[in-house]
Amino acid sequence: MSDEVVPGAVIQVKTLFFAAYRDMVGAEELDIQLPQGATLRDAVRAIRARPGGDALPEDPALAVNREYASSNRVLENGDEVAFIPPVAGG
Amino acid sequence: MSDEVVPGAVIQVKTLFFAAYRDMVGAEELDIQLPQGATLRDAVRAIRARPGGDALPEDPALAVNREYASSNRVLENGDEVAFIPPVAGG
Amino acid sequence: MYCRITSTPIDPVELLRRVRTNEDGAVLLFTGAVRNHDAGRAVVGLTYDAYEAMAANKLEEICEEVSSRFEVGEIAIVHRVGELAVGDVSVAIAVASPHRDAAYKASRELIERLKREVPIWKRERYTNGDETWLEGFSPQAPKTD
Amino acid sequence: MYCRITSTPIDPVELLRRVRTNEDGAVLLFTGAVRNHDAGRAVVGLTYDAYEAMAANKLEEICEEVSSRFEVGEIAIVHRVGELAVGDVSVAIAVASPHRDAAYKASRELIERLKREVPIWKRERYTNGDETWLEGFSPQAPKTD
Repeated sequence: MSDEVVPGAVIQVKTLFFAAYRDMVGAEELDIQLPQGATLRDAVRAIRARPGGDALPEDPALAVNREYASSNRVLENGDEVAFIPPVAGG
Repeated sequence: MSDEVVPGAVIQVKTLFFAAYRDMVGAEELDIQLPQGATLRDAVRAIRARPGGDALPEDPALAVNREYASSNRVLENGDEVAFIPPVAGG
Repeated sequence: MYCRITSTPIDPVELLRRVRTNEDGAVLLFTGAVRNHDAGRAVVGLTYDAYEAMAANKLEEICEEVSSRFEVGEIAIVHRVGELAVGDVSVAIAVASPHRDAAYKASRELIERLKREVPIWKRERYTNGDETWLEGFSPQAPKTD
Repeated sequence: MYCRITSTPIDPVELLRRVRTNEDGAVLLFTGAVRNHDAGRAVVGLTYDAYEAMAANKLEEICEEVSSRFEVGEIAIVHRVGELAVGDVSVAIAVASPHRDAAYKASRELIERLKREVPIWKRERYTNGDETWLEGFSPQAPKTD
């Protein structure tokens, strides 16, 4: 089922922003809708099209459901997508 | 003065034994007399000539007055000579 | 294995107690603390932010990988979040091991991977009132997905 | 710099407190403890002997040399002597440093040099009542005198 693209169908994903990215986007968390079959790259484009979003890099580090993921990762409805600024723990 | 060897003159040094060497020699500390001008090597020979002393190695690690010293070190009256078994701290 | 993100002060002694067993000849404890200076500026404190759920998972993953690579016993890692003052402990890593060589190597690998992979950030607060998010490491995305 | 041979239990926390200042971003604490096994034999304890006056001097000399080679802050080393049971701390080394790399390198060098140069010995006590002095490292005499 999830492999089959239904024309016009949409998924909803939750996007999370931390540290400097949170300051740029002005939000901790945004729910966005994407066409079914959308990739992480599409999610980044959608966020960068919003006010303040263009301050984000074009190819930020990303996580899907708490695991790092590459930008060609296909998203599913309900995924948690985190925009990960360069990390600085310790 | 101390560079000049007086024929027949002797010096006294205190020798110390630790760990396995103490068990071999059967003493913690021995005062020995040596001819003036004697080296550490002479002190080792003197100790090895005693009962139990031949269990010591011919060329043990040695310290004079709490500093490691080589066996050609010339001793002076009152020196503290330590026989140092292989060390095993930590 | 004990991996935590916490908002309360870290007790390094508790970590030492957690990891040591009678099999272990060596315990190595690394603690990172907030310095009063950085890159020539006077610092009053650091504010740590984390993607907490992912950070805890990532710490466990790193601990498991390091455990499998080195002959170590128990590992404990705690990283603090929130507002820290100069001298406060931000991270503590305890590694117990039968032999010291493995403890040193594992400890070093844990802190290096933590700094490069775990989603934690810090904002430096200066004496003049300025604040800035510190530059960090871009984590590597997996090659395939 | 704090270098001691002691016959009383070592408190690692006191060492951490001694070395850390607000200049330091990292503190590394190494503790060595008595294991319950060695080379396949069940161990009940270790008895440490030392040439105490020389050992303390030698520790200070090593600390000074390590301090001058690495960018570290305070160093504290305490080694215990006497009868220790399994789990007792025999040695603790704390190194504070602005940056962690220097702390790891200095800590490792301190414990390696301690084991090779400081006049301390240990006698292992086994469950069957046997005891034996452990093999160690022959310290190098100076080349000239």
